[in-house]
Amino acid sequence: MARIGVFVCHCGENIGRTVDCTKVAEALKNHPGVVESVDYKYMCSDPGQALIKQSIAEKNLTGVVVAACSPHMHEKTFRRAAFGGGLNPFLCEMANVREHCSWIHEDKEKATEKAIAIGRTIVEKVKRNVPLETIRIPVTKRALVIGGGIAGIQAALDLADGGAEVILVEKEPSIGGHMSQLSETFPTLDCSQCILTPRMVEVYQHPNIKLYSYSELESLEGYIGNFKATIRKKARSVNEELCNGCGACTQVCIQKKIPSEFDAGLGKRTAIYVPFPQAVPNIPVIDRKNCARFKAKAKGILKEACGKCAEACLKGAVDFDQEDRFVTEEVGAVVVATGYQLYTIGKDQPEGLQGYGEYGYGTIPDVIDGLQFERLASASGPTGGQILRPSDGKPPKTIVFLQCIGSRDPQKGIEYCSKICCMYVAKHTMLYKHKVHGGKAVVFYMDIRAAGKGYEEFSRRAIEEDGAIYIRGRVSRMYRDGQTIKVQGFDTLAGEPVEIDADMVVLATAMRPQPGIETLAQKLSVSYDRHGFINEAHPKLRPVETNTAGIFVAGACQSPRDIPDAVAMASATAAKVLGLFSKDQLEREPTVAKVNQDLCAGCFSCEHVCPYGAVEHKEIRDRKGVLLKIVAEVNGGVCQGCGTCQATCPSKSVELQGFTDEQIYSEINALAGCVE
Amino acid sequence: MKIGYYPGCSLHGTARELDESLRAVSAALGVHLQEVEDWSCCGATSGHATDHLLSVALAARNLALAEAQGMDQVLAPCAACFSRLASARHEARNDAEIREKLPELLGLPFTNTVAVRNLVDLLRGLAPEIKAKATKPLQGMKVACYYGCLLVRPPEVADFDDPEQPTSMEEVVKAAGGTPVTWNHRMDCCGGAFSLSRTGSVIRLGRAILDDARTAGADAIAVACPMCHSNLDFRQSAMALRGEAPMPIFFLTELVGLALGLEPKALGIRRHFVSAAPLLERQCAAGKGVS
Amino acid sequence: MQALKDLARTLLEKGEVAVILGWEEGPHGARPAFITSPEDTGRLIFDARCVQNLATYLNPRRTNIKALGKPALCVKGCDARAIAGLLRESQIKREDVVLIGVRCSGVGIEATGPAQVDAETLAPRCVGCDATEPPLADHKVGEARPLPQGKGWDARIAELEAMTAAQRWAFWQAEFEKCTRCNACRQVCPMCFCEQCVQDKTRPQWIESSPHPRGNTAWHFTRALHQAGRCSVCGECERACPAGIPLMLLNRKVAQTMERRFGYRPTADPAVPCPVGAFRQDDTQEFIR
Amino acid sequence: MQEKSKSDGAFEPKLTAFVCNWCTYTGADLAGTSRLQMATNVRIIRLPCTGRIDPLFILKAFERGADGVIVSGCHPADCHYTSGNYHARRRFAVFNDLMEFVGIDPGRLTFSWVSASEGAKWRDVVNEATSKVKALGPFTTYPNAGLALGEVAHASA
Repeated sequence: MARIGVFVCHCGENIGRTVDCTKVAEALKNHPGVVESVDYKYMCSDPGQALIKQSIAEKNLTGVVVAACSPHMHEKTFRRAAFGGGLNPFLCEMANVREHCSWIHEDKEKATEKAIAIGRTIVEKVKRNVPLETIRIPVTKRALVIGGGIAGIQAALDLADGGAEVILVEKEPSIGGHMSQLSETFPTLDCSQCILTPRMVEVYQHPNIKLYSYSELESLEGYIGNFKATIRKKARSVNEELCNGCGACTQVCIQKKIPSEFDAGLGKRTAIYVPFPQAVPNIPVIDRKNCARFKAKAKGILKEACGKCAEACLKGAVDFDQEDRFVTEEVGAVVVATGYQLYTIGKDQPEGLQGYGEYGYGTIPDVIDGLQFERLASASGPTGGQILRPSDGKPPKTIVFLQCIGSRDPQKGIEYCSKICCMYVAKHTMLYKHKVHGGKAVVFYMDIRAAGKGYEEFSRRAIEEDGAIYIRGRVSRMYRDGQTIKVQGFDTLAGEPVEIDADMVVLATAMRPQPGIETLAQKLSVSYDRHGFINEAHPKLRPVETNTAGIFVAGACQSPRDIPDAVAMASATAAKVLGLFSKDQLEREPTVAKVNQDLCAGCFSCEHVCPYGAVEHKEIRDRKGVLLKIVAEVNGGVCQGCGTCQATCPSKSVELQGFTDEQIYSEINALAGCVE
Repeated sequence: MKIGYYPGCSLHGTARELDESLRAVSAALGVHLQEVEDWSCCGATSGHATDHLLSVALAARNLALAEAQGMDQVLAPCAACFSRLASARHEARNDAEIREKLPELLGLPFTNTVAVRNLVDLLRGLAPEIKAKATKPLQGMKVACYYGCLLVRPPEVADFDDPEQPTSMEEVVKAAGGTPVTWNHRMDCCGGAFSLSRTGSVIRLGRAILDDARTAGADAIAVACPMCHSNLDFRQSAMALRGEAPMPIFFLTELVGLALGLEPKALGIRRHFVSAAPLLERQCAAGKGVS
Repeated sequence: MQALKDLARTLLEKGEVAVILGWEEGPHGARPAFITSPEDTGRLIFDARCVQNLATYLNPRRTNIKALGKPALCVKGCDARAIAGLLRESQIKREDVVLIGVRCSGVGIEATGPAQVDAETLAPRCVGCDATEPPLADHKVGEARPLPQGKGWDARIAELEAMTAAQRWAFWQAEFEKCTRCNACRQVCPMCFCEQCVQDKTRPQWIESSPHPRGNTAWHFTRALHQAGRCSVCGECERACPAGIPLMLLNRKVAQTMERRFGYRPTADPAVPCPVGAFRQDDTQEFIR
Repeated sequence: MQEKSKSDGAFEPKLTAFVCNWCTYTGADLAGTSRLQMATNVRIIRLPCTGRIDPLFILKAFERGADGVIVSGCHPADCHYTSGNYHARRRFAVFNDLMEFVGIDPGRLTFSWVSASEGAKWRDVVNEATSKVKALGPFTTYPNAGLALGEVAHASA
C-alpha cells in the first residue's frame, strides 16, 4: 500500500501569491494513499529538504511529491533529498505548480484548483513509481572543438592544459577566425594578430591537441561521454605530411587575381594559397574553383592545363588527385564555437532577409563593411595599414560610419543588437583619425551601447579626444556624386536633415551565425533560435551548455559576442568539459526502455523507430536449446529514453522506465478526477 | 485581358497624352480597358489632407463601383490615383472600424475584392508581349526612369516593387528596346502639387533631377505620373539656367507605344512642352527605328 | 484447377512439403483444407468462393502448423501481401513455407457465393486489384481472366465524409454498439499475431473489455491504427464479423491516409518498410499548428 | 465519475496536454518565467518525447472526460532524440484522419510544435485550444457512449 508524502512549496510569494498552498496541502491530505501533506515557505531550502527527509523516516513514505517549481529547476535537488532520507531517488517527483500554474494565472481560486489537480496527478504517478538504479557509463576523455576562431582556440588550449585530449576542427585552411582579420582591438587598441598568433602556434604545437584544418564535421553519433564524430578532411590538394610551407608554389601560380577571403575581397590571392602569412598550419591549399588546372578539367579539357605549383614544389607535396577523406574520432564531449558571419548588405539576401540596396553596397566601390575597414587599417592588409579607398586608392578626407545596419531593424529581419558595432565603430574612427590627420569621421548611430569594462571611456575618447562627430539618426540613402558619396540622413537631435559629402562609407553590419549552422545543429541535435544562434540550456544559469548533454557552446554562434565574451565562454566550456571528464564513470538517469520478453512477439517495429539503434535481437531457447522465438532487447547504455518504441509496440511489450503506461494511465485518470 | 480603367481627373486634363497613349498601347497589346462608370475624384491632394475617412471613402467609392460593375481589377494610371485607391484598400483591409462604416457611407456594397493595378506594374507584366511586338524598338535610346515619390511608396500600400531599389520601369524600358541609365535622383520629390503655390521649390527640385539625368547621359526621362510629367515638362524651360539641351519627358506608355510602332501623333507626344521631335529624328536618322 | 491438384500431389509425393493448405468443397461453400496425403489432393479447389486468407494459419500462436511439417500455402495475390507482412515483421522465414500462387480474377464476399463473380457479386476488396497475378509465389497455377467491374469502399467513405461529425459519430456508435467483442476480427487477421493483444492487457487496461460502445470504440479505433500500413486488405475481419460491422471502411480509410500522405500502397515486397515506423522530413503536417 | 468543473456557471472545459520534456514543456516553463497569463483549463502530462505519445493516451483522455486534448513537441529537426517527433508526426497524421472519420470533432484535438523558446506560442496554443473547446461545449458523447439518456444526464450532473 502506497504511503505518499506531499510537500507544497510557497516559493516565498512566487507560488503563494496566486495559489493557496495550505488549501492544496489540505486537499491532497485526503487523497487516497497520501499519509503526509504539508506546505512550507521554501521547500528547496535546507529546512525544507530536512522536512522531507524527516517525514520519510517518521511516516516511512514510499513516495514523495514536491509541488513546487519546474522539475527542470529542482528535480535533482529533491531527489537527492529523498535519497538522503533513505528513499530511492526515483520515487520522488515534482508537481510543477509555479511555471505551469502560479506564474501564469491570476484567479487564485482557479489557480488553486489547478494546483490541486496537478498535485493529484503526480501523486497518482508516484504511487506507481518503482525504485530505479542510476546507469553508469564510461567517459571518453577527449573533447571535440568545432571552430578554430578565438573561442575554439581558447577552449582547446584550456582543455589541453587541463590534461584532456582535444580534436580541433576548422573548416578554413587556417585557424584564427575573424580575430586574425582585425587590425586593433577595443577597448585597448592592442594589435589583434600580436595577441592571437602566439595562441595559434601554441595550439599547433600542443601535444594534447590534434588539429584538423580545412575539415568539417560530417556526422556525430552516440551520447554524452561516448560520441563518435566523423570528420571530413576536405581535399587540400597538398600533402600535409610532405609540405614544409616554403611557399614556392604560391609564387608561381598563374592565377593571381582571386579576391582574398582573408582581405574581405579587398586584396588578391593566388589559386594555391595560404590565407595569410601567420596561417596555422602554414600549408597551402588549392582553391579548385579558381585553379586553372581544375577549371580546365571541369570544362572537360583532357590536356593538363597547368602544373606549375607541382613543378615548383621540391617536396612533391602538391597532389592534384587528392580526395576528401573521412576520419572518425571517439570523444566524450563537444564544444561548438563556429562563430559568426557579417550580414551581407548586397541586394540578394539569403533566407528572406532584405538587403540595403539604398546604401549602394556592391555598386559603389567606396561603400565597405566593418571587416573590410579592419583590413584597410591592418598592417598586414592590402594597403599595408594605410586607409586608402578602394575606388582610386586615395586617402579619404571624410568617412561616414553607419551603425545598426541590419541590427535592431525588424523590417530587415533582425531585431537583435549585434553588440560589438558601437565599440568597433568608435575604434574605427580612432584608427582613421590616427592614420589620416585632419580626416573627418562622422558616425550615424541609434544609441551608443558601451556597456563593458572601459567601453564607455573608450567611446567617449573617440568623441572627445579624437573628435569623431556622432550624429544620432539614420541615413535614408546614399549615391555616388562624382568622386564623392552623397550621404543623406536625418539628425534626430537637431531635428533636421543632413547631407554629407563622404569619400568613403563604412557600414557596421549585423552579426549573424555562420551559414549552415542549422545543418550542424541538427547533426548535433541541439536546438537553435529563429536566427540560427545555438540555444543555451538556461539563459542565466547554464549559459554554455546546450540542451543536449555533453554538447557545449562558446562564442558568437550562441549570440553576438565580442572577444572578451567569447574567450570567457570558451574557458567556461573548458571548465564544464573538464568537470565532466573528472569522473571515470558518468551517472545517467535510468529512464530507459525495457522489453517484456514473454510478451514480445518479435515484430521489431521498435527497432525501426529507435533513433539510437539501441534495440538488439535476442534468441529465446528452451532448456534443450530449441529456438522458441527471437525477441527485442534494449541496450540500456545506448537507449536515451525517448520512448518511441513503446508508443510503436502494438502489444505494449516494451516499457520506458519512469514513464510507464501505468504511470501515464493513472495521470490521465487523475486529471479526469477518477482515481483507481 | 480585360481590366477596369480609372482615368482620374489628370488624364482628362493636363495628362491627356497619358490617356491617349495608354489606350493606344492597350489596344496594341490586346488589353481591353473598361472605364469605371460614374467614377469620381480619388481624393488626392486636398482630399486626404482634410479628412482621413473622407479620403478613404472617396477612393473606396470608385472601387465599390468597379465591384458592382463586375471588375476584379482596376488600372489607375495616375500615380496619385493609384496611391489613393491602394491606400483605401489597405485601410479597409486593416481598419475594422472604417471597414464597418464604408458600405452605408457609400450607399454601395463594398467587399474590397477589386485589385488596384499601377501602370508600371501592368506594363511590367506585359513586358514579354511588348518585346515580341516591338516593331520599332527604341534601340539605344538612353532613358532615365523616374519613379518619383508615390509610385512604390509606402511599400505596404504600393506593394509591387522594392521601395528602395525598384526595377520595374527599367524592365519595361528594356522590353521596349531602350537602355535604362543608372542615376541617383529617380526617387526624389519633384515638388508635386506645389507647382503653383511654391513654384520656386518645384524648379529647384526639378533642376536637380534633370541635371542628374543629364550627367547620367540620358536622352530622355520616363515618368509614370501626370504630376511629375507636368513639373518636369511644363516647368523645364524655367529650370534651364545656361541653356542646357532640353530633356524630353515621356510617359512610359508613350515609349512603349513608339516601340510598338504606333504613330507619335496617336500617342499624344505632340502635346509635350519640351518637344520630343529632335530626339525622335535623331533616333530615326541613326536608323534606330522610331519614325 | 487440375494444375493445382497435380502440383499439390507432386509436392507431397516428392516430400517437398508435408501439408498443403488450400480450399475444398464444404457443407457451406468453400472452406480451408489441410491436405497431408497425395490421394487427397483431388479435394483441392479454387474459385470465387475461396475467400479465406490462409496466411493466418502461419501464425504459430494460432495453429501449430509446424507440427505437421513444412507447409505449402495456396495464396491469392492479396493473401501474398499478408505473407509479405509476416516476412517484413519477421514472423516467418521465407524458406519455411512454399507458396502456391493462384491466379485470381476476383472473389465474392462469402464462401457460399457463386463460383463465378460479376459486377454485382465481386467483393469490394477486389475492385481495382493489382495482384491478380500472385506475387511472391514459388509456383503459379490457374489462368487470369479479366477482373469484373465492381463497387469498392471509397464511394461509401465519401458518403460518410460528406456527413457532419455528429452524424458520422452516430453512424459509428450504432455500428460499434453491435460489437460483442467476440474477437473474430482479430483471430482471423493474419497480421494480428501479438503474444498478448493490447485489448487483453489489464495493467493498465487501455481498452475497456466489456462489450460496451465506449470500449468498443477504443478497440476498433486502435485496431485500425495498428493495421495502418500493415493491413493486406483481405477483408477477412469484416467477413468474419458476426455483427456485420463494416470494419473495412476503417481499414480502407487508413489505407487512404497511407496513400495520400505517405504515398504507400499495400505491397507484397517485404523489403518496403511499414510507413508507420518510417518517416520523411517533409511529411505533411497541415494538421499541426 | 467525471465531474465537469463549473465555476460561476460558465462551462470551463478540461484539456489534457501531452507534451515533450525538451521543447514544449520547457517552452511552457518559459511562458511561466515570462509570466504570460493564460487559460487555467489545460493540465500538462510530461513525457520525454512526442515519440512516446501513444494514440491510446488521447483516446483514454477523451474517454475519461477530457473536453479537449493538446499534443505538442519539438519542431521538425529539433527533436532532442533526433527523430522521435517525425515518427510521432506520422502516427498523429493517421490518428487525426481516422478521428475525423469516426466523428470526433477535430476542434477537440490540437497538435502543435512549440519549441523551448516559444513561451508565447505555448500561451497562444493553450488559449486557442481552450476557446475552441469552449465553443464546442462539453464532450460527453464519447465518455457517455452507449449510456441511456437518463444516465447521460446523471453522469454530466
